Amino acid sequence: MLMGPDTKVLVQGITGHQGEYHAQSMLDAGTNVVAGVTPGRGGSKVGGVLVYDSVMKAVNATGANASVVFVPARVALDAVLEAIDGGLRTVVVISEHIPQKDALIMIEYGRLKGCRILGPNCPGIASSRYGKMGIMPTQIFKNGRTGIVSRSGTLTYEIVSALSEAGIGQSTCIGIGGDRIVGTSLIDVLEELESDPETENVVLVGEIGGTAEEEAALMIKKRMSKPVVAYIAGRTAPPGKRMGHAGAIISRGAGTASSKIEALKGAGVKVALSPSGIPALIIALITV
Amino acid sequence: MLMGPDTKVLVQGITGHQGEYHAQSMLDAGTNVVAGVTPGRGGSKVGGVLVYDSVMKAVNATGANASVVFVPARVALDAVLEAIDGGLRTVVVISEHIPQKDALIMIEYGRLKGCRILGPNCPGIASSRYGKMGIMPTQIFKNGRTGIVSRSGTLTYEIVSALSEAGIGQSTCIGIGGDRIVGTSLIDVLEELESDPETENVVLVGEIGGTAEEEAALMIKKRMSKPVVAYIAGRTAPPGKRMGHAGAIISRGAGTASSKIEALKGAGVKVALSPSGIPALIIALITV
Amino acid sequence: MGLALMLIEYSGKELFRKYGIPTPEGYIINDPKKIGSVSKPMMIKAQVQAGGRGKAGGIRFGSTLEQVQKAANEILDLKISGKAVTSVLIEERLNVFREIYVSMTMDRSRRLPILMIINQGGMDVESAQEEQVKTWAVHPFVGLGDYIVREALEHLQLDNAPAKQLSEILKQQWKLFWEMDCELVEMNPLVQTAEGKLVAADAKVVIDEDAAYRHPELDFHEFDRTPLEQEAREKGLALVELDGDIGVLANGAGLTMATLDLLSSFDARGRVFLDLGGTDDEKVVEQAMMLMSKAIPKVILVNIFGGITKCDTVADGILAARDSLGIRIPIVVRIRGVNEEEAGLRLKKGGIVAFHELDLACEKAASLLKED
Amino acid sequence: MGLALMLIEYSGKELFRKYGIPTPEGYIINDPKKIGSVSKPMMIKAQVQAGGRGKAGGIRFGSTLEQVQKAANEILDLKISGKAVTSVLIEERLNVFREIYVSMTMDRSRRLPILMIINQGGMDVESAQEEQVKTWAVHPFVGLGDYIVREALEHLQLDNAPAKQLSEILKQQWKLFWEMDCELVEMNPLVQTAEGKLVAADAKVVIDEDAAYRHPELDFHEFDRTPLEQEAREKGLALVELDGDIGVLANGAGLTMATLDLLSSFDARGRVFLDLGGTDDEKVVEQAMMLMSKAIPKVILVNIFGGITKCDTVADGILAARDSLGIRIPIVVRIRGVNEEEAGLRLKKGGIVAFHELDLACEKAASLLKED
Repeated sequence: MLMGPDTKVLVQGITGHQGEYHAQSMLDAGTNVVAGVTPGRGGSKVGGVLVYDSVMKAVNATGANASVVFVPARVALDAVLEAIDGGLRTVVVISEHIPQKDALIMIEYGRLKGCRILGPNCPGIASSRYGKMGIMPTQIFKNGRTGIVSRSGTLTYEIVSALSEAGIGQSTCIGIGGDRIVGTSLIDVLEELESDPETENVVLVGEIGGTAEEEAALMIKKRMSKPVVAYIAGRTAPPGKRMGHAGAIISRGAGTASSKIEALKGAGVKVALSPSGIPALIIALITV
Repeated sequence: MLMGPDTKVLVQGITGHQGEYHAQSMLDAGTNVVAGVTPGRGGSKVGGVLVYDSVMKAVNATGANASVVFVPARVALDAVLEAIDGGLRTVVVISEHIPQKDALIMIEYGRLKGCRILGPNCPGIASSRYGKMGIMPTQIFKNGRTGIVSRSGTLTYEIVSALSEAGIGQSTCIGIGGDRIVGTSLIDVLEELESDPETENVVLVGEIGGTAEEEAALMIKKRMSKPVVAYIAGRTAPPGKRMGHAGAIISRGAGTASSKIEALKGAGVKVALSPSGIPALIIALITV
Repeated sequence: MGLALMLIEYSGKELFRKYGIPTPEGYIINDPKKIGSVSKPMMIKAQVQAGGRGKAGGIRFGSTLEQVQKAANEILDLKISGKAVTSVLIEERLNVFREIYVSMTMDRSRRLPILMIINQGGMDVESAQEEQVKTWAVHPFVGLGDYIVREALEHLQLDNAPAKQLSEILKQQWKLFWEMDCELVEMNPLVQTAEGKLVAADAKVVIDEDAAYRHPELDFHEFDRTPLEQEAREKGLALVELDGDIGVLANGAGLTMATLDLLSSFDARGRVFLDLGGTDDEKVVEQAMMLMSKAIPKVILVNIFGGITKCDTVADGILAARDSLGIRIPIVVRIRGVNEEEAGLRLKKGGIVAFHELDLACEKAASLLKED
Repeated sequence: MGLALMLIEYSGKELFRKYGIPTPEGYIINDPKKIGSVSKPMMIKAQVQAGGRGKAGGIRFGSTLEQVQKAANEILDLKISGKAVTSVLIEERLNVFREIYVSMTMDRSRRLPILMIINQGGMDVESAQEEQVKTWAVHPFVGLGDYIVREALEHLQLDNAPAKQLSEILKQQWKLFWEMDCELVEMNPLVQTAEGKLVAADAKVVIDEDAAYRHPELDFHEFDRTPLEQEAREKGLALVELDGDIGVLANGAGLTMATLDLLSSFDARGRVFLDLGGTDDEKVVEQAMMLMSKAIPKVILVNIFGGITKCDTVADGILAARDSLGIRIPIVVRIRGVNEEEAGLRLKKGGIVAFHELDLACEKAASLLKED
């Protein structure tokens, strides 16, 4: 998975409001946060974490191999390139409003250098064993064996809460981000969950726009042995309107919820009609 | 290795003088040449090989997965990008005088897309089992278990001939090219030869310029279990003069033959003082 | 959030000219009196960011000054997709020999820009056969390769002169697309004139709004948004007007959509999609409520899953907005997450019962509508 | 073959100015009478492509017209590394506060352009401590990142104003390097003046010769080559003049070097390195022999391993050249490969014994030298 026992996390933009808050929250969740980076703020401390002026210095001092990026959109490309050139293997980009061109450059450069980009504009990863990289609220999670992959933020928390309340714990929860161009796709995460020994079954949370869910359905049909259930948001969204972020738009009849739901059903995926319907589908899997 | 039983070779620039001659020679050597590409010449034939207008058409029709490029330097970048985007896994670039910038772009784009570039300005590969991709003269080779990696062309043929005459056959012979920026390094080839079951021992043919031999020596010391012998050309070359191609230059005391020879000896490599000294070193290995 | 800015046709054509892509000669007016002399057949085209311009009568022809003025006058009286036409493009009418479709767009599945060429342009594009459509991914690290141009030319089977012109147009289109942070550059149609020249008869350019700050020279004054949507946008909130009755305020696009979907199970439809985003500022909540009230929904449904957003902050914001704006319509609140108990207490004190279950909150909102 | 073209300092500085990199004000002259009025301290610098210019007296100072003219006259009389100085750069002398070394070069091991900054410039660069030297790989797919600029600035600990200037200089240097197909862009020193400005006091720009066709505007008239080397280059052959006695003509750079190395085992040294390359044209062989004869070696050693190059073609070329040029010195030929028997027969008919073994041929050539 994207987080493991050797993951040493660096927080880029740790001295900002968001960075500081979530660095603390990651520490509280048991994450191995080893350093922060803010140019010009080297030597200071945030929640006990030492801040460095550059990724290179932080890596040299701590052996960090992953990063969570909270810097403003206009400097996000530079921060991610610095992380990639610093030799990090995983970079979780929380920052939103990053130009698509910048997103594309960071993703492809990461690919060239063997660095996985999650996001941009994503809530990150929460792992039952290794803490979290990102902004997911720790308190809603419960240890267990259901993996979650999602294009959405709060909608995912809604579903995680419902699962936890129903007594269904989670192994790993990964939000890939709502932007149209993201570094890690639904399929990428499904592949990881399929091979993750901690995960027994999977919840896929999708929404209108694009064809990622349709592609995921194909992959599930072909290569997933673990059962998958799903929820798709936006059944009632009108065509041509962007529902809040770049990804969520129905255009020329493509990207509709019904197309996605059909494709998933065709791949044997049970689809819930409301977030609160997910736990029952998982329970049905377990009791079969 | 770079050639295998599934290698299906495409010849880009097959209708040129060089392309035509060497396509025939590759066929004669038993290479699985499946198609040629020359824009605007689709439908014609060269030595029984059908010519296509584009790599995509050739790949669709024949399943080609490797290419040998003979096109002029000014269009070589485009030809190699076409090959990479066409999904080929190995591209051997024979063309010389390719601008360094173009070489860098094709190599890095190949890396991004999972396509290995050999060259530019290289003689290619000759395999005892699968024929050849490039311009090495077939008649000098003899089947056997010595692998050869070289930065040079004719010098390599000289050494191969000496080996064959001494009864020492070859498994695979790879010329990485004499330019300063090449897609496949000595180390890359050594790694391949180390893991190649057909290869028992290795001849490294180096020359002045750069530090590729010194880096190879480090790799040999650390990771090679098979014995390596070497010859380094340019012991008497004056500093500051480029001896024929971009790579062969001694500058600021770096890149000298003695530095390379010392490094190789330090890694346990026997170094011959003339090309004709190589067979004796191999025989000594075998009879030890 | 990656919204998009569409340039009006005239601005798109200005960009085309800047990049050396040929367009018909023309000029823009907002007053038909400013139309110059007419010596050849002209097109008169409504400059609005809305689809269906042709069907709505927004594109006309004229060969005399009188005809052109009359057409311009009529177009300036039109509303297209609810939008008043305020300007008109007057340009030479091309002598069309052949129409081609050419576009460059950002493809989310392949995560790369895609060049699309259809061997048939104009209104007929939708009916194009599969073999008429060809696409190529263009990797920004290497740009639009010559080999792609060659394949495009072969697909179109153009004569020598226009072939040369097309290869230049494709290279420049790519440059424009990449340098200007475009999501779409479309020429539909790219016309081959009877004289053998290629000219972009229409220009559709969509810019990535997140990159708009890099292009202050572009004129973004028109958006494909309603005034309220535009106002929300300027306040940093994502609002979409819908044609139902319930105003939905939630945090996160997915959760907001899910709430609207759930309402439909109870036969209720949304009036407003309003994404509060991740904030913990009471003022932002109040501002959202203010925008909400402007949409005049029959019921307001607030659905908050608190994380970054604290539930008590939202509660305070709702109450403050209700009181300051004098909102009389029912407000249904469903609130979960950080500080939810405190939020529940405050809302209760303010006379609003907070739900814990989303399904119940939706049901309540829908039932209030029926009472209405 | 990827040779390199070094621009003279003045041309390099012209490029710098074009890219917005500050240089001292100056002009180039070939006649001291053309020196304008002198109102401040000036530098007078020989414009030659050769190292050791300073030590050879090619860089002087002057504060009056007389001093400057005198210095220019003296420099124009110099030969530096065997090359006559034909032009001189006259430029303002900087008020040096601090010197820095900045270069961008193509690194063959890392296969990427490398930015190098040394916290100490000028003549002292060679003695720089390891911690004064910092390098960064710059990937052309993403360019010179801001983070690299930040690290560079931290390394140099510049004040605010020059720091801002340096970041601009680094960005522009990268642009120049990449756009102009450079192998090297070096500023040694980059001077921080007493007034706090950064100025490139020297400019060394080396262009990849294989890419020179893309830059016809550059003035490449001077090379770091002897006239004979230049003549060979223009004929498409790689020739290097050496200080020994035997002219070596072989095919392939590696084989030619190996032949020269082997000669040294017999205490003989090369006069000429001449790489025939891969050709099967008798005329090219003749041309190579013509160049060889111009170098006036005492013995000619031809070593051909025929593949693309056919042995009989080479034999014919050697004999034709010998006869037409009237070459009297001994020619030793070692020939192997395609059509080697036929070649041996023809050479024998022409009075030349062809060797099969390279070692024997080298021994023979060396022994002929001793007889001489």
